[in-house]
Amino acid sequence: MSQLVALWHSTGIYQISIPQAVMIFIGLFLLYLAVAKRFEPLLLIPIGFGGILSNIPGVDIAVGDGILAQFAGMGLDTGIFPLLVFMGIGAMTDFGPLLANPRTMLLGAAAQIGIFSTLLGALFMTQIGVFDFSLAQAAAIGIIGGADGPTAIYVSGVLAPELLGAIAVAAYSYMALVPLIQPPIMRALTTEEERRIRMRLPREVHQTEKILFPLVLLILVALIVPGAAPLLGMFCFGNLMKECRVVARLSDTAQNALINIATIFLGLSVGSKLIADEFLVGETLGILALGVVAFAIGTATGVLMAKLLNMFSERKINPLIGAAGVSAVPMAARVANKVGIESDPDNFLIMHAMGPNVAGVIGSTIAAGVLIQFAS
Amino acid sequence: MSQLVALWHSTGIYQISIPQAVMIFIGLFLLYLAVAKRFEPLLLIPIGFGGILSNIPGVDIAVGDGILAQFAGMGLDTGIFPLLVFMGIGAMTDFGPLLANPRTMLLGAAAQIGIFSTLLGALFMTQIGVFDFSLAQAAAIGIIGGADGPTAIYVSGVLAPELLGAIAVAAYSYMALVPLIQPPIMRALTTEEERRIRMRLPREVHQTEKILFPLVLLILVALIVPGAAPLLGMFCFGNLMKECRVVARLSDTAQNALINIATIFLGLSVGSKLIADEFLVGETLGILALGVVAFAIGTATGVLMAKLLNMFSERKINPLIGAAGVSAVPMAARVANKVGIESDPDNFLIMHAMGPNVAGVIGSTIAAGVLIQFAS
Amino acid sequence: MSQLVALWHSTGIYQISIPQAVMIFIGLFLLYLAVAKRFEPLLLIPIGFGGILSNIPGVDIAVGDGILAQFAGMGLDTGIFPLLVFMGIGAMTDFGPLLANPRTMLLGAAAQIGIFSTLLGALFMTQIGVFDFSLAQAAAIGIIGGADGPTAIYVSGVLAPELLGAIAVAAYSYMALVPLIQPPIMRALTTEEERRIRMRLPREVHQTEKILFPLVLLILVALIVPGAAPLLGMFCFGNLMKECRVVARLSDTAQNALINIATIFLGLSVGSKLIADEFLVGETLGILALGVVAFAIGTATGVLMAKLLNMFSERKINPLIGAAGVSAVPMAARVANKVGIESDPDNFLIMHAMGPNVAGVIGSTIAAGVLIQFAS
Amino acid sequence: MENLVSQGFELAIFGMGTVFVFLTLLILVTHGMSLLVQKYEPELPKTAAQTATQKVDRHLLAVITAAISEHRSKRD
Amino acid sequence: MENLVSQGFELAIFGMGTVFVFLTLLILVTHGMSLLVQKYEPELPKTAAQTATQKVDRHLLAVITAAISEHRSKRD
Amino acid sequence: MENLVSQGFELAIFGMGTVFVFLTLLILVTHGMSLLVQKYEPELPKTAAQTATQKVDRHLLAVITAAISEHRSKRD
Ligand code: NA
Ligand code: NA
Ligand code: NA
Repeated sequence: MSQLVALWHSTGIYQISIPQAVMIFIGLFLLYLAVAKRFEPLLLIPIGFGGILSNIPGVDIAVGDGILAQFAGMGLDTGIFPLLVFMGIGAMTDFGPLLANPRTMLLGAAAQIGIFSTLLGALFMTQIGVFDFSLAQAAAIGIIGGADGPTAIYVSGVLAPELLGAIAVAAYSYMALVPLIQPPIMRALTTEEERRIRMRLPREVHQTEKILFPLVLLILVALIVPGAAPLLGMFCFGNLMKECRVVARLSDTAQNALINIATIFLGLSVGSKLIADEFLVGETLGILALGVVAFAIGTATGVLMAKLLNMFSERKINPLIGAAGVSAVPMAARVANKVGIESDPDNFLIMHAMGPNVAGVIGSTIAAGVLIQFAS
Repeated sequence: MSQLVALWHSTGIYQISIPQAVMIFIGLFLLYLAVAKRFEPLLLIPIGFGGILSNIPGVDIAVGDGILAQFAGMGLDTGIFPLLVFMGIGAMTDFGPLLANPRTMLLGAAAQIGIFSTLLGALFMTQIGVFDFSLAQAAAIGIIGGADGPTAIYVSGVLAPELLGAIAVAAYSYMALVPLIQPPIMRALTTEEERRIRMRLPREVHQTEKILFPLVLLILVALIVPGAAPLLGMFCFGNLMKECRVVARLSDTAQNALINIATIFLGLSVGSKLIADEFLVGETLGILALGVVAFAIGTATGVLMAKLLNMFSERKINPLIGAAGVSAVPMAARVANKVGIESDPDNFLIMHAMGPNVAGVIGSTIAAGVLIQFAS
Repeated sequence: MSQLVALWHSTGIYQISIPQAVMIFIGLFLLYLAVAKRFEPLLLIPIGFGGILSNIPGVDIAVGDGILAQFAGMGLDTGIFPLLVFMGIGAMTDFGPLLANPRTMLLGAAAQIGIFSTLLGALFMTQIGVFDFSLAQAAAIGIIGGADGPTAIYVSGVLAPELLGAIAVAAYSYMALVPLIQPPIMRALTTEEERRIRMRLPREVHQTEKILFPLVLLILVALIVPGAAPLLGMFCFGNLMKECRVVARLSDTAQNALINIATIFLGLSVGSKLIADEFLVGETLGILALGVVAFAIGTATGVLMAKLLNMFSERKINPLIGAAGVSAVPMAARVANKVGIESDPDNFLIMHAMGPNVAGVIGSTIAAGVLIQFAS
Repeated sequence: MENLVSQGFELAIFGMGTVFVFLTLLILVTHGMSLLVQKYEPELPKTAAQTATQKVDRHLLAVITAAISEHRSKRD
Repeated sequence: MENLVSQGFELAIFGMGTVFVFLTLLILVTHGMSLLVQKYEPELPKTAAQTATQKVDRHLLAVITAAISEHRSKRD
Repeated sequence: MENLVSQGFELAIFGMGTVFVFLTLLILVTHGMSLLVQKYEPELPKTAAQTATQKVDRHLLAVITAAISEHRSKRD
């Protein structure tokens, strides 16, 4: 009889707590968004599934010697998984459009205002007593505005590991929501005439320029913002492997097997941070609210910077591509293109938007470097 | 002169012990079985080769800082390698036949009686003084009857790491021997008429059912047998990646690069447990003897369960597919098909046998979960 | 104001030291050699890039918890990365030409004289006070003459980790320089008539011979030089996976995803040893000087051994293929072919040179085994 | 020792019980899930991409097979 | 607390400043690099291997596409 | 110091000795192994799968090559 009781006590039905059940539903909801709505499925499927596993009662999966805890210890707490993913993204990135029109880098810079405004917002809400965020936590929340998954995970791993789960979920969810968040802001800040601006075809770019660019970028980072060197270094390394064309097999592995393996492990590791006790706290709501503000501000400042540049230059920029400066590659560039087509069906902005789009990646890693150096 | 002596003393000829030589021959024999007889070569080649490396005298390979000891420490003692292999198998598994005819899950349940009978056998032999197994060791030996390599390795890693080498070798050898072990038992327990039973074509299965099934399975595991969640969780995760069709690149990597890498490391790690001192003990003979009994009982109970189900149902099941309930995917299903064809050359049972075959995988992970929860 | 100072102090421009700047230029130079001159790009690109990253001031990349320091700790200090690369090379190696003409193994033996002469040279220079190398360091330097990257890295990781960066750079640079270093030596030591010697077509080799060879080799290593077993064991394991043809998926992964991943990590890890303080020392010049001597002597002794064999045999060997005995697969074999064609445009030596070429790999791992056993 | 066998017996009973209870529940739940899916998604939808890929693959295979056999028949 | 917001303000100013300074410098350096490359490598050289591969790929694609459509038209 | 060079000399002698002894033994053992294999497996058997694959590959290559060159000649 006592054994039957022990058996009953071993079941999940007996042991499960309400918060664990809620988290399992949240995990299922993330999977639903990923599968049915195509919300960044590459990350949200492992994160959602990992989140479910982490909240199964009576068994150590995300804590102690559990498999997800081991994954997190191996590659999330150490930064290895996000850096490998970033290396792979580097190996998939084409800097050609940016090299053809380097001026658009300023759009990628402006969009980072979203990061710092959100940081201030988080601290302001702490001051008025709504939340209680430290400087490091506020910085980690701000980086959601960078619209760059691995960067957000890497930075929050360094600055605020206790918020990592919520920040990662917010970052990927909002990246998926870019087609909903951005267009109203873009339309509100531009005139019909501006949205019709046609840009000149970009010049062809030498392969040599493409090979030299990641090195130029790395050296400049080393000289100005060394704190961004781990992130941008791995990114540039991936890009150099791709562009130099003499290590095709390494570049191919970095773009396929290695980034896929790192993505699976990264996603599951992030999922291990969705333990009920850590996720179901008031701060998570604050993070979700501030994250969407960060995206909105970044979008607006990108568009406004384009308009500012147009005041000083003959070659007009279509301000819609400024919105692509938030990163969210390549979603934001596609959104710019789509909104442009609404005003002029023959005006394809996608190539022009790719420049600020990848500049946004550079911009947010620089911001990340500053935050890591001064907020930790 | 003394240097020449030192040189001589450094050779393997001088240092090798009889047990080491025996183990090297056993390693070569495993390689022979794998290469010439196609005995589960994916695992037996790394295991056999690792076994040879581990018994080379005068150099640390499977102990201390040796490379195989490091592999084992990294992924065998932690459970990572078998779980990754299991994830990959999940990504290769099609639950379609099972979903078309869920009733055949009971065949996969019945075949697990082999696991528990063997556990009892091991304890009985301990009681009569033939061997000296603890409850945990008996449970680890029983799991050989699960006919599922990664599950057997994972369970014995948790319950009886000192027996892991022998259990892994037994499990994979008997899985390879399924075409020899099963047919006589299947023929003995069925009539010619039963073996001729034709089953209805299974219905077509929605993709949505295939996507939901791993989640349904996971939630049920979480509620009933949380101890099985790490194993079944990784399996279901692999399966979800495959079926959801929005992360094809992750599914592809899980089925190829990642499972292959994990298999190489897992095999070599298991090989590192074939050190003479640990393998050449009386217990190994007991494990080998009990393992084959486990397979035989599982086969018999699977077949008998099918006959039992036929007593209560109009839609008759060909009892041969009950033997596929032991797992040993897809070998046991092929054996069921082959024995069926002997009686009726036009009766193809393979599709029907795949249902109990994958149900057997689920069944033995549930059994594994119970054993881990109550025998450790 | 003080914040502006802090910002300025955080820049690389403020913090960089001359040696760091020099090392960054050396890293860029290695990248130039790799990309523009095709110097062993698979390794020199990650090494060069890693070298740059390691010398960025003000951020921990190659030390402490830095990403490259972590990679090095994971797989370089433990020997895992070079052994995995070696396994992959084994899975790409065809022992067919060697099996068709086993006698040419002696050429691979003779070329290893370069290793031991260099060891003596290093000790002699220590005696005359030019450098200060220990026996272990001298042995690690000598192994550059093995012309085999992973072996050199593995041995120096065991015997002289403080010299690893310089030794790896020297080894790969000289392997790339084989087409410049070898031809003058080959021409000087052979007559025109010798260079015209045509060799008989090699016999066809059974697949069974190819399957058995890695096992025969492993057993012989186990009996004679167990110290070489980790290196040669992984090599033979890779080769067996390839030749046995029953684990094509594992062999494929060993030759692609796994070796590529290991190469990326190995290169970056070696790059982490190019920290200015450790690399910009007098010893590095000594290593570079001794390394080229090692290559030259190995080339010469290989050629001379071929001439010696011709004195005792009817079936003449073209002495040019003796130079391929240094390893540097397949570069040295191609060089032998090219020099041969200069004397007789219809005399293709490449197939004949592949035998000593792979024998050179075996020879230098045996030498490595002896050095590890007796010099550490 | 006696104790060990009885412990094992208990474990076997509970273990097999759990396996059967679990798989029986799984049959029921799976069945229910399938009914729901079939009710709300009566057709068998295949993703467009998948169908297209399969079609191309099958065609391509047919074309290549045909080309090879034609080539062989010419050669022989 | 007051202090925290002012710290954050400083960080935001310096942070955005660094981002803009960095990207402005990057524009200049990149521009210079591009000019140098265009000066010393006036043509747009593509590596032989790459061009060859692309050509083969394009041809192969064309051939296979043609074969498939021919096959389809026959079949229908 | 003298000592170090003499140690190195010993190591060199023993090391090269081991390398030569090892590879000489390997020649003998390999030769013996090859003789045994050739005695008991006189034909050169290739696994069925492999031969089939190679045949298909060679054919496929021939077919594709032919198709490409035909296509090119048409185009030019
Ligand atoms: Na960004
Ligand atoms: Na089973
Ligand atoms: Na060599």
